[in-house]
Amino acid sequence: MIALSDYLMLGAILFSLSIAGIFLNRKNIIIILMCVELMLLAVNMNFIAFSRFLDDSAGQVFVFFILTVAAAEAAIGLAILIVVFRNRRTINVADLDTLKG
Amino acid sequence: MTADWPILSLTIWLPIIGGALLLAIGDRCSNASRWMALATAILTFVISISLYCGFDSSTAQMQFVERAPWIPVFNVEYYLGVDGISMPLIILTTFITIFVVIAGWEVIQYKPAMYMAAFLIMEGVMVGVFAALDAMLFYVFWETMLIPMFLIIGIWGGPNRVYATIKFFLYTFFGSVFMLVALIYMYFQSGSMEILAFHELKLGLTEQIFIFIAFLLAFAVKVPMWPVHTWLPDAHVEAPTGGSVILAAIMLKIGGYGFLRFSMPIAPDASQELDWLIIGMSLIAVVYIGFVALVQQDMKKLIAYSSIAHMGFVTLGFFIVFQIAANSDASGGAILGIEGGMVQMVSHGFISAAMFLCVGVLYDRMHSRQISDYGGVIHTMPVFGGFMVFFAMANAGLPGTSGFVGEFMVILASFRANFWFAFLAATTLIVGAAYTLWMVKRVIFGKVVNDKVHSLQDINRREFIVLGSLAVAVLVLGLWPAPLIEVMDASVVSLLEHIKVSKL
Amino acid sequence: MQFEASNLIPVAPELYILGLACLVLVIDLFLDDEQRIFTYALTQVGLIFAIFITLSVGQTEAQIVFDGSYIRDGMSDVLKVSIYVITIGAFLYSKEYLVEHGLFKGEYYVLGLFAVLGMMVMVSAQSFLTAYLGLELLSLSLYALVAFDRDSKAGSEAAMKYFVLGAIASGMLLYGISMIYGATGALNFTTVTIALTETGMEDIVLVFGLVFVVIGLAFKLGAVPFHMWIPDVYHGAPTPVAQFLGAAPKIAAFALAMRLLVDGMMPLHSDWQQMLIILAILSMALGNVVAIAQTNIKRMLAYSTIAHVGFIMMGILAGTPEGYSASMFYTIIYAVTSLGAFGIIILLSKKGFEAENLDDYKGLHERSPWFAAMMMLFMFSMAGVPPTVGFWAKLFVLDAVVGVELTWLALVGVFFSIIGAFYYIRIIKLMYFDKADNTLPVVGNLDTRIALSVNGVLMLALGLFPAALLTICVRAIGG
Amino acid sequence: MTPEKILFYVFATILVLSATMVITRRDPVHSALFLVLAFFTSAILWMLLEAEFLAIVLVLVYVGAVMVLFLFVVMMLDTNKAAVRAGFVKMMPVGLIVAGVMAFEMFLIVGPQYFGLDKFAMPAPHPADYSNTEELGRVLYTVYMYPVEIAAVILLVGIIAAIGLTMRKRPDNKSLDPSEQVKVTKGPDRIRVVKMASEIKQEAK
Repeated sequence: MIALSDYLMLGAILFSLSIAGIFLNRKNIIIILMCVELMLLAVNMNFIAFSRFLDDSAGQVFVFFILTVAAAEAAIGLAILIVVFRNRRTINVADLDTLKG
Repeated sequence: MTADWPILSLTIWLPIIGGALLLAIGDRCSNASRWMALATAILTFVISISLYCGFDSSTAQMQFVERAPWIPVFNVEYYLGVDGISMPLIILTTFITIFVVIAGWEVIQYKPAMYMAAFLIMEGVMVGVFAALDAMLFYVFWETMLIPMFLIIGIWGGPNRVYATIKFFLYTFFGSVFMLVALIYMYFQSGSMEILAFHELKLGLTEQIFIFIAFLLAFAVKVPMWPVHTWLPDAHVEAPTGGSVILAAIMLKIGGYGFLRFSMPIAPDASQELDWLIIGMSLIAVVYIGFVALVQQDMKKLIAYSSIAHMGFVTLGFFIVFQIAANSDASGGAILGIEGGMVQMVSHGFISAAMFLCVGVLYDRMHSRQISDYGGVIHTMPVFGGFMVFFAMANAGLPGTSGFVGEFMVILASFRANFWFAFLAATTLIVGAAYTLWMVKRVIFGKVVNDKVHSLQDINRREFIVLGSLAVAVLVLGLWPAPLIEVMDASVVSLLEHIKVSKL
Repeated sequence: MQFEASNLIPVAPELYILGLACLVLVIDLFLDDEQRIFTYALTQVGLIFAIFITLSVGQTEAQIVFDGSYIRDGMSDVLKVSIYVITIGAFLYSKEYLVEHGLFKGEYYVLGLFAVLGMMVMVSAQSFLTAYLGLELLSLSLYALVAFDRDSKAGSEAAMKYFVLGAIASGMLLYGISMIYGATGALNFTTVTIALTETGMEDIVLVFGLVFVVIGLAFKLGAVPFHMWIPDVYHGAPTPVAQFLGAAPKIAAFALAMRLLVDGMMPLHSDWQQMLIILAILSMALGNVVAIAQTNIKRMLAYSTIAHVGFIMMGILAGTPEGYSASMFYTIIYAVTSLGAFGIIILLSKKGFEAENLDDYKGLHERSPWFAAMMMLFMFSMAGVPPTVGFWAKLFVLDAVVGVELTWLALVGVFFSIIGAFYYIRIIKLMYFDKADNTLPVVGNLDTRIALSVNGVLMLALGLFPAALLTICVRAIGG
Repeated sequence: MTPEKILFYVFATILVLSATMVITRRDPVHSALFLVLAFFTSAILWMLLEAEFLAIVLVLVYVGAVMVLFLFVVMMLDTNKAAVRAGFVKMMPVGLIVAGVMAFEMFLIVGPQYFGLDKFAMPAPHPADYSNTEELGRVLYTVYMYPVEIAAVILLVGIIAAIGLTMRKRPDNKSLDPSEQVKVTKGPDRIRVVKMASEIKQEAK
């Protein structure tokens, strides 16, 4: 039998990987955005596992909403990315240095 | 008639409203604004006189009490009242403000309306500090006082004014916020913000010591006591004449008043425990700062240091009572100490104001405060020279002037405590005479040193009125201090009774 | 669940704002650029009307509808009304700026209204789900608003940073929520609280979830060490957006903290109190110290926000009704004050010139005595000097902290506010004691000037009579 | 080893590996494709958890829409790969340590000690006529009506924001506007009738 802890540990690995990804790819916004998606996937994994083992549908409903929000979020994030690119012709984070104080 | 009128509120709010009106009118008609400021100041003084007339000096109870809820959720009240300790200081405030307004009459050409308004608002707020019986109300007035003074020094001050005013603001702000925490703490112990309730509050020794230190930070900066006095010479030197006068004559007294109203009655056991600290700091102020004053080249700085030394007498007089109580049961010496401190405060209010005004008179003509730029002023300004010499004598504690009374009472009280305290305190009579008279000698007497001095004009009628009134005040208080001592007697006795009882 | 029409009465304000936003969206389509003023007017009138709707559905007792997703109580009513008022003020200040900078577009108001809706959802959230959705609605609108000036490099860059960090914060928050859900089996605050008191679950799992929730919250509030986005966003965003962002969402963030920590996880109070103490001290320390080094006033205000957030958290962590109402008072006052401070920046900024360097404030007193005085009031209020209202805000928070025997924390708080006083009075020094570099008179539209005057005088008026607003806050929390 | 368990471990391994690839690939396109793989494997794992509806939604919405959007943007924005990789190696140890420590600490909490089978027994499988979609659908439109409405507003904000930020009228746009074309009238728009004399008189010689 697969235990709840197996799923949770899988979620924890995904979560840690996404954090590591954010650290490693600090220069590349696109990959950072993907890491955020990965982080949400980890959260969803947790929710669905809990929902199954608690036999409660609320967790799945939450996942449903996370997916919805993430879709809208991705749309806005990519739109902002395009605005940045139009203004600066780059999405390299190291070049985003207008704001220093 | 007096009972029906909210006299304290009038004394507080009349100048504040007058100041606000002046701000609103602005500098469109600067002469009218000057007259309006003067009228407000005089009217306020007249109203405050009725505090003295209606005062019942046989009781230590709070009088002219006004009470109204202010922030009910927090038990904060608009609670005013005076006793024998605060009433003389209120009248001192309203009295001095008149001369500050007159002193700035012609000298201040840059935004005079705002200048006058700042002083009037300041006056109301300072009266509020003395009259507040609710701790939060007190604190609000106490902090608000910083704002006009900050602007007065910063806008109308000398070349180094920005440094001086920010130093002044941060020092005093730093001192007072810890007092705020102490007040909040006591609010939780007593459930009320009344200062009189704090007096009755039972506190353990550790708590008392913490509270005492919090208050000490606030009041010692204000007085100012050595070693937190360094803001004062800077602020004085840079402030315009009126600012220096208010600073020396009134704001310093607020620190002394704070000791009497808060530290001693709220934390009597801690005061007893730590009296060596205050006495030590006072003696250092009296002796060491006196020597520092001796070497000053700048007249204002010299008077500033002399203020610190004189305020050392005040705190010495207050805290010597714990030593006296330890030595014997005779409360006579103790009363002498506190009353001496009080008389010293009022007298120093007159004398320091007059000294700064004298320097102001010279500065307006010569634009220099350096002692070395002067010499032989008496030849060109005989009337002024006379006044200056008189005030210098008073500052040095010449018998017959008010400066003598306070110092003498404090020294007498010190003898009951410890001979060496009295001895050290008494040396200041010599040092004080040395630095003041030496300055006078160099500035007033001797030969006319340069053309500038040669072309000096003697004081005009306006300046004469100012200096003359202060001279009368100094003389009256010096020759006949009884009325002042009488009004405070009952309150001081009751304060002593209170602090003798341990709270432990 | 049976559908009941009476359920809709408590949500009437949300429905109304949603309708208003859609109406503005559609009407704006049919307007030319010259008629854009109509969009603005409709938004403002609509928001004023929202105040009345919220007040008319308000009652004394709390109502929970939609199967525990939504709560209407005293706190939500007061906070919603203050959100409207602050938004109206922000829109009032921003109009002239937007027109001058060619940003006067309908989407600004539509997104603003959706942000307001998001805040309202947060304020009224009674389950983790609604709290999360409200937060996202607010955040998404704000990301877009920060990037609103599409041709500004700084603006788009700020939006990008804000977006990335905001998304990471949401992820953290969600992970925490998932753990709490796993431990308690519920999403709804009422049930979670019951489960937390009864559960035999190991404490460490809850604390583990709580850590992530608090980190997510700290990100959104802008508490150190999760504050990196605040200075950049304040600096890069168009000034009116920074003004809006610095004011109204603070109220929503306060509400979110209250709902999540107090309504949802009060049984874990001793755990989150520890975490908030650390965050509060760090925020006050770093915010106040780093603000001194700033030369850009927007960045300075950003760091000052961080310091103020520390103070807001001090009230919440006390865990008493006094603490909550003190924090609520503080948040509202802070929002109003920062609205005014940014209002001055907007007033002085003209086309092609942003009054964002501290030196631009030199000698303001000569150029405009009245507005210099207003700015002085804002600065003193932020520094917490009486008789301005900022003093009372600080006082009530300190009072609450001392009330739970954390006097040392109160001392730390006042210590850092002394440091804070330095950079606020530096602005006053620049305005009053320094000579102006340019002596152009300050011009502004009548509405901006009136708004600023009212805002400034309010600092003083509330400082002299703080009792009314404080009583409202106390009733909102206690009732 | 039950078949379920084998399935779980196989797909969990694929998931972790593809997630690792996402964060280590040089080319964003590769990363995006590995992310797609990660989503697919997750969907299968969710099937194991009997969350069929969400598994399908994940594939449809995420892979079908969101990831396509990502790929679109990646292709559109031609990024300098060398520049964005700078610092990757330098950050590597820090990143690995952070991730390692974090994963380790999380394992302590979410591991079998608190969430093992003895604490949470595997619930009985749902009967064959159970519909996960129906179950979710029922609560979504009753208990969660309010969140559903908010989610709708969030999507609306997404649309408005994306359009508002990226749509712009280019001055050099050469596209045609059919509505304008249809509107032309026969009269002055299309032909101009020039009045002229029917015959040009020859100059008499």
